[in-house]
Amino acid sequence: MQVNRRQFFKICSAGLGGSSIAMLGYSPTAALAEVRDYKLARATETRNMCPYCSVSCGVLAYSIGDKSKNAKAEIIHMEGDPDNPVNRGTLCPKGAGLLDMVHSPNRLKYPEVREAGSNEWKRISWDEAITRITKHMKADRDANFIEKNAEGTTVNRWNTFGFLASSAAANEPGYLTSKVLRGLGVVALDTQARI
Amino acid sequence: MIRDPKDLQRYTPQERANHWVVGISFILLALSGLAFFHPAFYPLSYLFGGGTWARILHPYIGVFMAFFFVLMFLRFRMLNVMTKTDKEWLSRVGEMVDGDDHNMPEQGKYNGGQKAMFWASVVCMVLLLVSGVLIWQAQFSPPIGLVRLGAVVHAVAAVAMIALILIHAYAAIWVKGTIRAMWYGTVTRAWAKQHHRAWYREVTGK
Amino acid sequence: MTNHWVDIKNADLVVIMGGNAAEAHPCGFKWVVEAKKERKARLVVVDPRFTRSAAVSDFYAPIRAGTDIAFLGGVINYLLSNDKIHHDYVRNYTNAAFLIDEGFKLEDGLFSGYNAEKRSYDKATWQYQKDKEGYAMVDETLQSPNCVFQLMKKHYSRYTPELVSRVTGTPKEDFLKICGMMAETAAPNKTMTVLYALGWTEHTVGSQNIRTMAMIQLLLGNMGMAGGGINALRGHANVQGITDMCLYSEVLPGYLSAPTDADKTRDEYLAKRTPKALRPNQMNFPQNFPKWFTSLMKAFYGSAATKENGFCYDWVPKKDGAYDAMAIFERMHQGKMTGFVCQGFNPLASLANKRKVGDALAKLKYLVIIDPLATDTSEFWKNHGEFNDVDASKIPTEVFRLPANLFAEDAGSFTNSGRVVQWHWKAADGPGESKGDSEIMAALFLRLKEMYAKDGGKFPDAILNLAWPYRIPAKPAPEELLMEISGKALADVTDPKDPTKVLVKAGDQVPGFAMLRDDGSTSCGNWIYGGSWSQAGNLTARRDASDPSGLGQTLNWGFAWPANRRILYNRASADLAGKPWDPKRTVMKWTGTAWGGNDIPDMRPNAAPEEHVMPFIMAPEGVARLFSPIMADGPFPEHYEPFESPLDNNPFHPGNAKAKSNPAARVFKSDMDSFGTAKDFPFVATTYRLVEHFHFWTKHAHINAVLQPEHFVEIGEELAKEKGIKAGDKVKVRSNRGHIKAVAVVTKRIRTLDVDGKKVHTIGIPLHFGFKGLTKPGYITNTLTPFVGDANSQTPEYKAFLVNIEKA
Amino acid sequence: MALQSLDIKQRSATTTPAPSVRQTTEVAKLIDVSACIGCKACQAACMEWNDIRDEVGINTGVYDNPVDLTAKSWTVMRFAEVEEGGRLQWLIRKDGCMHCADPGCLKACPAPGAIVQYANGVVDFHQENCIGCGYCVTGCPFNVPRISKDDGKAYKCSLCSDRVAVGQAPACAKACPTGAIQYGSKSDMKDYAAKRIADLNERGFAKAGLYDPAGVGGTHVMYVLHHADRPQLYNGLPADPGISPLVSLWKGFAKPLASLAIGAVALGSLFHYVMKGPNEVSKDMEKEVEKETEQ
Repeated sequence: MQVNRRQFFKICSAGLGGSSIAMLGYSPTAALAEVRDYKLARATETRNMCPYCSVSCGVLAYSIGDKSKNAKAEIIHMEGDPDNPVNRGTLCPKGAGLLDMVHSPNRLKYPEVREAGSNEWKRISWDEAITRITKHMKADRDANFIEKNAEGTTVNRWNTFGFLASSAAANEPGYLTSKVLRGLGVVALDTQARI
Repeated sequence: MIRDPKDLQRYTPQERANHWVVGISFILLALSGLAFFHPAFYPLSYLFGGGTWARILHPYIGVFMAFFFVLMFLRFRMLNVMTKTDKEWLSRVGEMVDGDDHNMPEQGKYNGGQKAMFWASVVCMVLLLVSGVLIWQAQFSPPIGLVRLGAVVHAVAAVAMIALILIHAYAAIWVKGTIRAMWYGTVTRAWAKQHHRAWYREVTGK
Repeated sequence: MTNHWVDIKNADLVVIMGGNAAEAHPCGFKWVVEAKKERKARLVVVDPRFTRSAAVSDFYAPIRAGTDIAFLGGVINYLLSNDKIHHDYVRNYTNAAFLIDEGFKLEDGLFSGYNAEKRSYDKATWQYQKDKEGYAMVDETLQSPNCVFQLMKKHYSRYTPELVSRVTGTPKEDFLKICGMMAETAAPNKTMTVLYALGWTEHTVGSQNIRTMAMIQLLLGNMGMAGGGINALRGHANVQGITDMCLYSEVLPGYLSAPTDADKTRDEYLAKRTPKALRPNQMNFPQNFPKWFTSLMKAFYGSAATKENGFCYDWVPKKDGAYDAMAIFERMHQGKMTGFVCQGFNPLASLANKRKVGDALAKLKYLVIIDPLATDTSEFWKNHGEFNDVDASKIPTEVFRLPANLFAEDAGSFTNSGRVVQWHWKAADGPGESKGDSEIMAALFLRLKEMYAKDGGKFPDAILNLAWPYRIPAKPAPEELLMEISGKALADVTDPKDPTKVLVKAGDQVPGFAMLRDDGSTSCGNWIYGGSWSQAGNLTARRDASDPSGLGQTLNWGFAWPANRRILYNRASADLAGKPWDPKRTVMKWTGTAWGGNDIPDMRPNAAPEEHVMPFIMAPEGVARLFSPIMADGPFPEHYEPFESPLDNNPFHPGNAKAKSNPAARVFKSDMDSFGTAKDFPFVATTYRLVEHFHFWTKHAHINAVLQPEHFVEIGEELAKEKGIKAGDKVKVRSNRGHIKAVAVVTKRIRTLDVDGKKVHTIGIPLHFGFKGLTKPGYITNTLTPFVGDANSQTPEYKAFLVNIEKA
Repeated sequence: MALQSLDIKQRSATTTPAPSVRQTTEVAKLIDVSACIGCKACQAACMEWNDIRDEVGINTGVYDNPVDLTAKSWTVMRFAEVEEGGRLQWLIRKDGCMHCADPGCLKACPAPGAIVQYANGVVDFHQENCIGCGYCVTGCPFNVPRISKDDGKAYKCSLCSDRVAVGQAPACAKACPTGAIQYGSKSDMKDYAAKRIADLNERGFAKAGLYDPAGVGGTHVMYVLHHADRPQLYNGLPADPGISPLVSLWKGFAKPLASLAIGAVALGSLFHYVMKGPNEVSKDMEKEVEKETEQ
């Protein structure tokens, strides 16, 4: 009979004992309510601009590292620039998702070529890419450049080569593109702006 | 092992094992369940490796217990059919609690109280199982209204069940010579004759 | 934009038509909401679909795609017949009083001078009557039957509310309500602003759509006003800047019309482009063309451009025809092109008739893609199942793909739709081996230069002598380039009135285009950007957002071309005497000695009101044109049906098949049989952007792919019922040029319209999807669109064509 | 680690009061539905700032995407096309946590400190304390919390507590291009709402009003509705939300009562034993049986 009673108490107190032990310090202290650390506290801020529509919202790009020599800047967040008079810190769903554009898995990372009839991309070096492209261009230009038209007017055009220019490039590369193409004699030239 | 051949076999080893599987499960469930029920009991969850473990384990233990409870139910259901005598016993349970069992009617293997306990447990267990499934977020996602109802039913049924089991355990302690029946299966003849005379007669033929 | 984004907040009425600012330009649209909140402005939206702009509008009216001129012509008729115009403004600041050649007429839908063979007009009868001195003659009373005002009145008297409603499908009462709202802004102190975009330009009557509204704004006196103007909301971040840099065949940087075969000599070329004033005392600003062009040649060719060689005039390639994108692809399709470069451009997805574009690309010897992303075009040769069903082994084009940096990976300036040029800084390197656009152009150019120097070749002069003054030749810095664009003095620039007075020292940056000279003493890559990098430094990088006028002008933020002017034609915001029409919103006023106010005057600063120098200084007339002889398809806009129309004829000219669609629109002969008819394709389709995506870029960005994951088409409930289509069903949409499959969105937002006695259903097709990207692989919407262009701009008609639809 | 960046008003499963002497400003987000274009900039900004990226879904025939809140989409736009008097209205509502003053989630939560209500009104989930039971889901009158399939923890809008803690507006509010989402002190937001409502009244929306439901003690995300009399029009916004009576019963009344009941049974048993003594087999009976067996 005595055994039975002891047994019972053992069973019943197991829970209580356990919990008491837990409360005496075997359990971790209940975590204090702490908000997530503000992730930009030590990020580097760069003033930039959304590349999508023509509102050209000011954005602040935040990158890890302080742009010191050994720290590779990686953009971790973008939000609206509150100083910009047009967007005043706001962004649309496209702008608010810019980070995923910068880090899109579909970004091109190195030059590639797809040979005639091939079903594959092949990685090539920049040097090879520029060499092969300019060889094509020079052969094309030398073969098809028109110095004078039928009436004998100097026209200096190369119209077997065409160029569609980006509307997302900045003004400076845009101007340079214009300058280079006119220099080459290109007339088949258009931009996204038309359509 | 039967040390005293005169003792009476009350439970087979299978029955005892079944009971304790359910019993241990229930204790674990009660401890982990209480942890979710009231902040004062939350530290009980550390017995299981923390709140998350308690949350993960509780429903599995519940299903495990339910399975063995069904076996137990099948074993004992016929023995727990209520009779007129049981009802009379129950009507006079006050005298029993008061410590005066002299005038209690003669009882079979189980008295009215035990039978009532059995059926109450069955009801609670069904409620717990069904409501438990409803609130098992990791596995099921029923309509939110049902989940809310489930949560209340689970809590109420669990509290009732805990109370029942406390009474069940206390009764076993209070009535000396009882617990051994669930430990090693036998009771003394005197115990049997005192508490379950009809059963005593039945097994001894006296 | 004649005005700018923030200025929208100054409007009393905002009209969004031919665009969907809330979706395509949400952050600019905030100023519409601001006007509503702070000025109690009303917003009106007219669109074939109940768009997200309409969701917050005060009044929405549906319209059949491609009938905007009918609608707006009806508004003109309403304004004129109810005398709801700003009389002083119209009389003084427009060519309403100008007398037109007596031979001018519109006959059965065709203006005088039409040549059906060439599909173009001889504009001889569209000219002003001129006096002995060559000035245009006017009738100040506006009574002469040949004056613009009376001609206009007559022209639009046909646009009755009944006919407008019959053509556009807009309920008459809705149309009249909008007329009434617009008419209220004829009051001098009330303004309406108009926000439009590609919903107007992408039609065969695109330019005329815009002109019609511009005429309304002139009649109401809303041009040059704060909260007024006619505002093109452009598509890409720097589409304005790239347009200004003129990466087009027909213009050189600064919109300098490029030479054609007809411009045999420099003198002939300049003479044709340097107009004479059409009225006395007018500024006639284009008279400075020779200064701008010569300065550009100095920027291109440096010391090689001399007076002796005509500043290298002959080195500039001359154009022998059209070379717009559609024309280029037509040539390519004919096998006339060898090589092609797509720089940040995805023509397979964004040009009309994808099949033709794909076939054309397959005829190239080499194709170069310069892009930050793996575009659909870069894989035009690759089989992407049903979405791009081609056989790579049969496509001989050699394709190169060069990785370019994105905005955050380079410094430079972007020009927004409001012409404000703003600088941005580099935040990080691009991924892998990607390079900036300038660096890539430099790499190609320098290698070619090296090859021509070494091996010679055709006409190497322009290549070998192209000015390349950059410190690191392989990496022209954006700062160096902007300085070159802004311009500098090569020799001391002196005051023409006092040659001893040096205005700009040799070597200094010019303070503005007024300092440019045609003698080779100045160099300027783009005259309209003149002064953006002055001796004071990079003005585009200015970040002082102070706004003392409260009008949102922020004159010290960035730099607005021209001359940091924020509102164009701002002289027109004041009356003849120089008193602002609305003193509460003063943009410009005559202070007694000079023009002042809250902007840079669009006027000679000391031109006293008595001198009668009129506000539209870029026009030789000095005033704005209600009648415009320079348009290709008529001096007054006239309604023509889209090339693919659900109607059998043009209800304005039911008897003349030639006048059904724009008789001067540009169509290639080979495309004539690519059009479908209402018999086979009974439904009107229109294509557009969604707010969640940007063009064909953001399908590569995870966040945006989550927000709008899959290609869909929108149809009204009535059509859905008719075709047994439920929301979420896959449907097949066919045009005569191909088909696409997409999910059906069934909506109350697209209404079935009653047009000319029949029911017209509209199908809306967003354009953002394709076979490359993080969104679900899909068809390219432009598989469906027709290859036909606007008469003036050659922009394809993406916005109104015919399709059929069925459950897939 | 700083003790706490924001003063705490209540924390889940905690019976003692939080320090409450300091008085701080209550903040709120006001969603002006009449200015909302449904552009989903808030959704994008939320994903971006909070470093959550939901799976790319499918189009189900509507503009709503993602179609519902998830553990990785803490806010979604819900679109409703309502036609009244022949004029169409496209009612677009930004759905997400309302940050109730009387948060049902917190009430239901059994894990101490997993849900915290800051003194400024923000109701925040702390996933490190979350045990993933899902009780918050049952507690929420707005059906907002979601249990992640990845880690089994509950997630929802935090009102960008990390931004708010350093004095910045939540990412969605900052991004909102049309200013449909405003952020500031709750009293300022109510003033702003009053101005907007007056404007809407003037434009013919006689029943325009503020949605700040009293049933949950008011919220820290409020709506300006054109039809405040019929919030259900906005894709089922509850007209009179409150914590479910079942949840109140379960987590309010039942909790102490049931604990007491269990305690009473245990103590009752103990005292019964003490007072009545054990129920032993009587000596007589033992003898009687001994006699019987010997026979």
